[in-house]
Amino acid sequence: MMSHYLEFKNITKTFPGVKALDEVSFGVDSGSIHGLVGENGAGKSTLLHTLSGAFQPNKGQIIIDGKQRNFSGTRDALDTGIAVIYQELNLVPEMTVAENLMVGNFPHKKGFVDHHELMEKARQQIEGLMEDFDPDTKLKDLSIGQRQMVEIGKALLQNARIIAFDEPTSSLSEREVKHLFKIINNLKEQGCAIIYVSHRMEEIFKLCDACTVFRDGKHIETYRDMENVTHDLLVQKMVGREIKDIYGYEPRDKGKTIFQVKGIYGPGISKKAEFEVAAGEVVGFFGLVGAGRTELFKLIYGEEAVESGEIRVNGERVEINNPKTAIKNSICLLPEDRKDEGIIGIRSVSENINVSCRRHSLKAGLFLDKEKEKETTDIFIKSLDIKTPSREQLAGNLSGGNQQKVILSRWLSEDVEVFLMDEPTRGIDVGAKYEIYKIMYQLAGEGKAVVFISSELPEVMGVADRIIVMRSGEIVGSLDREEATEEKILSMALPVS
Amino acid sequence: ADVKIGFLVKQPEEAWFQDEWRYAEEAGEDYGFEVIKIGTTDGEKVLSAIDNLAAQGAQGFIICTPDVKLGPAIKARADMQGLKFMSVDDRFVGSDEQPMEEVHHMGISAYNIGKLVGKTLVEQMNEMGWDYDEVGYLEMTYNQLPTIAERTNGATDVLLEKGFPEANRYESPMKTLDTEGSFNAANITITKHSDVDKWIIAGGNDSSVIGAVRALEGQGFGADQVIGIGINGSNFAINEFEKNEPTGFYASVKLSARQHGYETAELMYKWIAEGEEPPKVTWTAGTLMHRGNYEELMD
Amino acid sequence: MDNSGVKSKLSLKYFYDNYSIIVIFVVMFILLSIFVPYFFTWRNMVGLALSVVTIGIIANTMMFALGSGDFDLSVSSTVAFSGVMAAVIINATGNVWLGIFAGIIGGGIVGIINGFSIAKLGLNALIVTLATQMIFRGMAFILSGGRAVGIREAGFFKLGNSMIFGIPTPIWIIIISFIIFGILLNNTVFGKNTLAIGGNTKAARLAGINVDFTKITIFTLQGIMAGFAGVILASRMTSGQPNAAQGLELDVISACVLGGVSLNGGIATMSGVIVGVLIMGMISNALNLLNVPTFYQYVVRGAVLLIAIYLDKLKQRNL
Amino acid sequence: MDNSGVKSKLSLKYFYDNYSIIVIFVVMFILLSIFVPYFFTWRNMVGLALSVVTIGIIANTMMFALGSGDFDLSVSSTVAFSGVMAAVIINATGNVWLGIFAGIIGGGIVGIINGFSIAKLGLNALIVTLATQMIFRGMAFILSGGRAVGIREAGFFKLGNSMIFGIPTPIWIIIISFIIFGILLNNTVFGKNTLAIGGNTKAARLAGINVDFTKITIFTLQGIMAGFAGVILASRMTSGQPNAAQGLELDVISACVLGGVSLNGGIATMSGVIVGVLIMGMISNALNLLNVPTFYQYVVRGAVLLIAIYLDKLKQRNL
Ligand SMILES: Nc1ncnc2c1ncn2[C@@H]1O[C@H](COP(=O)(O)OP(=O)(O)OP(=O)(O)O)[C@@H](O)[C@H]1O
Ligand SMILES: Nc1ncnc2c1ncn2[C@@H]1O[C@H](COP(=O)(O)OP(=O)(O)OP(=O)(O)O)[C@@H](O)[C@H]1O
Ligand SMILES: [Mg+2]
Ligand SMILES: [Mg+2]
Repeated sequence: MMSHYLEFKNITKTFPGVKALDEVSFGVDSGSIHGLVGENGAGKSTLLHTLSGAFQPNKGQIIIDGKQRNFSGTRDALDTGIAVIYQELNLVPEMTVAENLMVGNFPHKKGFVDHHELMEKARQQIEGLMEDFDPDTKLKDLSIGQRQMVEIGKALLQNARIIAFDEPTSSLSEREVKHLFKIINNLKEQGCAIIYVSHRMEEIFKLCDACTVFRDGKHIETYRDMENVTHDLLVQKMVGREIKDIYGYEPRDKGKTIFQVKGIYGPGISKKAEFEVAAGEVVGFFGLVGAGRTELFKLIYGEEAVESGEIRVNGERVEINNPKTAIKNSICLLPEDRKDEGIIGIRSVSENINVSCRRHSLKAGLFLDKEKEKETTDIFIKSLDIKTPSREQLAGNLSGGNQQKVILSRWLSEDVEVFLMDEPTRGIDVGAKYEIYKIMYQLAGEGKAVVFISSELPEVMGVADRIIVMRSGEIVGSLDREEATEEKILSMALPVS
Repeated sequence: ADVKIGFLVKQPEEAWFQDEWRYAEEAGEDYGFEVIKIGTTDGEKVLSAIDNLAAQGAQGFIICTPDVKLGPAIKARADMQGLKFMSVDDRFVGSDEQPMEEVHHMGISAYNIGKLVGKTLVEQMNEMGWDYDEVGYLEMTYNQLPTIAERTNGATDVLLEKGFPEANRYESPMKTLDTEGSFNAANITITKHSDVDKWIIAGGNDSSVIGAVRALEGQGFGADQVIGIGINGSNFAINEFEKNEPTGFYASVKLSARQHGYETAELMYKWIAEGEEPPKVTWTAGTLMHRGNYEELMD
Repeated sequence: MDNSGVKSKLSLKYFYDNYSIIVIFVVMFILLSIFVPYFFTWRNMVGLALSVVTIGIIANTMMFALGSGDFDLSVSSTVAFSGVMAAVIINATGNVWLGIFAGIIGGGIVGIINGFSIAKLGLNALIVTLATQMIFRGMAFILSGGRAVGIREAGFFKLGNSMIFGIPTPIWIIIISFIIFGILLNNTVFGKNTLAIGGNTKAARLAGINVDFTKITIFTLQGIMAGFAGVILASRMTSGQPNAAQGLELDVISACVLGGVSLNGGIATMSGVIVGVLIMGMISNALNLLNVPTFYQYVVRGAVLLIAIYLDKLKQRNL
Repeated sequence: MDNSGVKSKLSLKYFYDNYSIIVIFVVMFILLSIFVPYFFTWRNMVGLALSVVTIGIIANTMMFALGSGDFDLSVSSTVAFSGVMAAVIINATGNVWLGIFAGIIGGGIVGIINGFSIAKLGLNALIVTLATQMIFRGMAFILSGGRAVGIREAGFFKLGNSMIFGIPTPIWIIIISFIIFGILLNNTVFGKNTLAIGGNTKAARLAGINVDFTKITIFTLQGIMAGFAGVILASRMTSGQPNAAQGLELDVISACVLGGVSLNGGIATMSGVIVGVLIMGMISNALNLLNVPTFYQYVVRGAVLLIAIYLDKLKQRNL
């Protein structure tokens, strides 16, 4: 057997109650892009954490260029030429872009930061990423997509020989994805060994030269040649069963209009927004990054104060001042940034699910019904297949995709009419995506209004009954499923020159 | 120019110092000068207060220092700023551990007050016909503050001198110098010596005795089994005397805030305005305040 | 999935991992009972309990304040202020109940000011409560003229000095308060919301929790309980004292943190807080029983605190 | 992309938004100069500066400790301990320099213990520093026998009481310390790492920053500076006082927070801290000049603090 540039040998990593990696072995070549796929919680991120020295494996070795390496910390790994772009952003919100790019690695003379070089390098790097923000802006003022690009830029600055990407595209726009692929291909050209984790199968096929599948912490298969690998085969290896049509679209009857947004205007919106959703309808919002979709949802949900406009549910005008009143009026929102806005990381899965709905099931109008809460939790752990050792596990310890399912459960357990979902399938595996779509259809089937944001064009086209397109803060059009084509949608979404 | 006199005290919240201030102001009204009152709880605040006084054109000040060892520093600062000054209550001590004779002072030594407490305890025990061997002595100490320590030492020394058995002396260190601190410290001592059925109490001020009295009451000790003597004759003490039933808080050594406040201010004024140097030291006396006489002694 | 690693909820190890501070407390308690004379006597137990009444009552609500990610430094002044308030009102009206009520309300007002400033105006909790600490200490002094206000109605002293079934009333009060706040924390929406807010304020808001309202409630409760503690203290000491309880806030916060409450919010247990309060009280108590000289007490108290938190930390390494 | 909202770095509004506390300070200063007699006199300015020497010196490093997301309550005891240490050593050896050195090293030891416990043992900073606060206050008492230790070498008093170009030496020291720590914060890798750790510890660790080392360094520096402040104080007082600086830690932390340092870490500016220190000092100074009665001083000081932080907050709404 040919030896690989980077080799994992029998890597095992356990957490309390979880065997995240179980005797995993495979190799990655230099000058190649190696895809890594698997369900949520399969252990992909954990593997990358052991590669970067952030976790120490319980067992096994990492062999680089024939030499065995044991990293006691991230510094070791960085110095060995390993850079990892983690799934969750690890940036310092209060620092500038330039500083974030160079954290841990400041250009300095005898300990004094060389500000000139810092800015120069940062400017070059931002240019290299084909972005156009000022290196002096605070990181917290960037959009998620832009932050993701900063995270990538930071890793690339390490001049590493081994670079691992953990779902880098989950919050990037089409345009940024294109740039990223160009960058990754360049790295490959330069002979780097690249690991690429994604739940988007089409990306794996477009980008990768080889591919490894994980399931439940175990290595299932490594394909050295992508020629004979089909989409269906990969999916089957991942989830252990066959999924033919991932969108599984089911047409439904439309009821009467139950959700109306009239003339909503506020921060981030450039023209009063109007749209309606009927019972049983699934509506997709598409737009480029910064199109204002998230802002619009936040206005509707009462997270930001509206300057004008009204919202009607079931024909009744409702007064929304904050998220609480939104929920009372039967509207819920699945936030875009699950780490910051969704998950309460240091509380249990059960508490995260019950945080909102528990007020409906009080004993004597005052005391929590703990049995009921457990029951609710167990139902969703089962029905959404949330991978967790117990309902008492801290939500912050779950894999990214499973966290998303927890937040989704939070709203499914509430009895609301209108579901606003901001990127509901971000970071979710194929199998679970399929489940989530089914849930969306099912909700619609029960007469609810489902509105979701997606930056993936195929997803919007595959799932939505109707597609609303936004461009720089305004709604520019609405297309029915039948009339929607890729060209039509994109021509609406792209900025008019 | 207008005469301005600073009056700096170490514990501005204490009733005692509030009184001193009040009487100093009375003197100010009588003689027509302004009293600038500043609380200086530690050495650093004393120095800034002196600077502050100089900045607003005061000509002299009276001080009860938070620490007697600050004497040389205060003197140096005051001389530098050209301010006349005298100490009240606590006398400065030089780096040679001796009182600074050159600084004008009015006060009563902490140790002597303590001795008066001890003397009264002895008298009172004799009056009640108690056998010293059966009496427990709650010595409520707070050694973090040297002047408080001197007061309790004074009381203890007299007791031992008069034949009170050392073995019956139970030191009860207080965590905080307030009633609750005294309550908790006393409670522990009482617990340790549950066979004792008569108690005497001495402490650095009224509240450190009253907390102990409360603790004893909680364990069923009435006024006939307890003799507590505080220091200051503050409201704490008066509250006790005003109760319908006598409590174990027998008396308090009343110091004359009036004398300390009014006369020091007066002396300082005359020094500034008329160039009449005050006597180097003036010793004042403490008087015993109890149920029988407290109304006359109240200011 | 491999479940062999999942610990049974009933195993001893599970208990130690989750309640290590309780184990540390029990061990400490046993050791002190054996080696410190008079420690394990009824009288001393009562004395020990009485010595933690003020700090214990306030720790209840401090647990909520810290749990929600905030900080409250104003409690010490609130105790003094409400004690003085109660004393002044009782003397003025001769009505004990009115006085108790006034003291508690006085505390509640401090709490509302804190809560409003922090939740509605969005001001930093540390600075706000430091400011109200100063303001209400000043108010206590002004109201009392700087002197202890002796209370003339003997009926008032019952609150602090009577016994029920042979146990002093304040001890009953603290036990009841632990039960009530324990239930509030574990079994009500309010308690869970508090921890959710402390865990991730933004997420809590988006999940429909009325964050501002919850915070104001917490601080108001905190003020009320501090006020109540002040009234009890006044009753025990038979006077309202403007300089009572100085520095109390750090003792209370330390007891909570020792009991596992996170300063970053989101984590708090009633059992931990009770034990934290008891450990703090026990250390002082034992040191005095052992006749440790004052100055060495500081050192020993600090060292014991360090050791306790270190032992508590150890368990997390064993996972 | 729409860039019209991006503010020019040079505009007045930008300045107010980012440095509002400085604007508040300047306005306060002008108002006090106009309305408070003697406030704006050379003597009073010098007195004001001297009154913030201890708090100012320590605020430098407290800024780093808070900036990295930690907390240090031990500084007050460190000041007392190192002052006593210096006094004892000077009296024992007659060597002034040895005494100064011993005081500073004494402070450094407190800092190392704090840093090691927090960074390496992973203990909670609040409890650790509260414990060392107790321990070293006790040590100060033990070392001094509970009384101030008068210093016999007059040469030592120069440090605190001499003048250079007509300005007292301690003021020069504090100015220099502000410059050094300002540079350290803004222009060195150490400063940037501190803020990165405070802003997102995990990110900092993953980026390869040696978090433990940085924290230990911060606390050691903190100890050294507190020790240095203690030595200067002893020199000014001509004695080492075991009781010195009680409650100082809250003043220092408040000054930092007032100056915009975040208690959650990650945000700190030197200019803010300087202004925070000055505001705290200015309030006390003006109240004394105005001869405000003690009890009302509490209320006014608290109220001014509230107003200052409220005004500072207002700017964030105008964005
Ligand atoms: N710090 C932790 N503590 C406990 N369990 C953890 C921790 N980190 C990860 N796990 C568990 O390890 C398993 C593998 O997680 P990992 O994050 O590697 O999954 P993943 O393949 O990256 O999934 P996803 O696609 O959702 O990101 C999961 O069951 C997760 O709950
Ligand atoms: N926290 C923030 N601070 C400043 N600007 C922001 C912030 N969040 C978003 N923006 C900006 O607001 C604009 C609208 O962003 P929004 O997130 O609504 O877009 P979107 O259509 O939802 O795109 P995305 O795909 O990124 O979610 C963008 O220009 C973005 O840069
Ligand atoms: Mg992952
Ligand atoms: Mg968005």
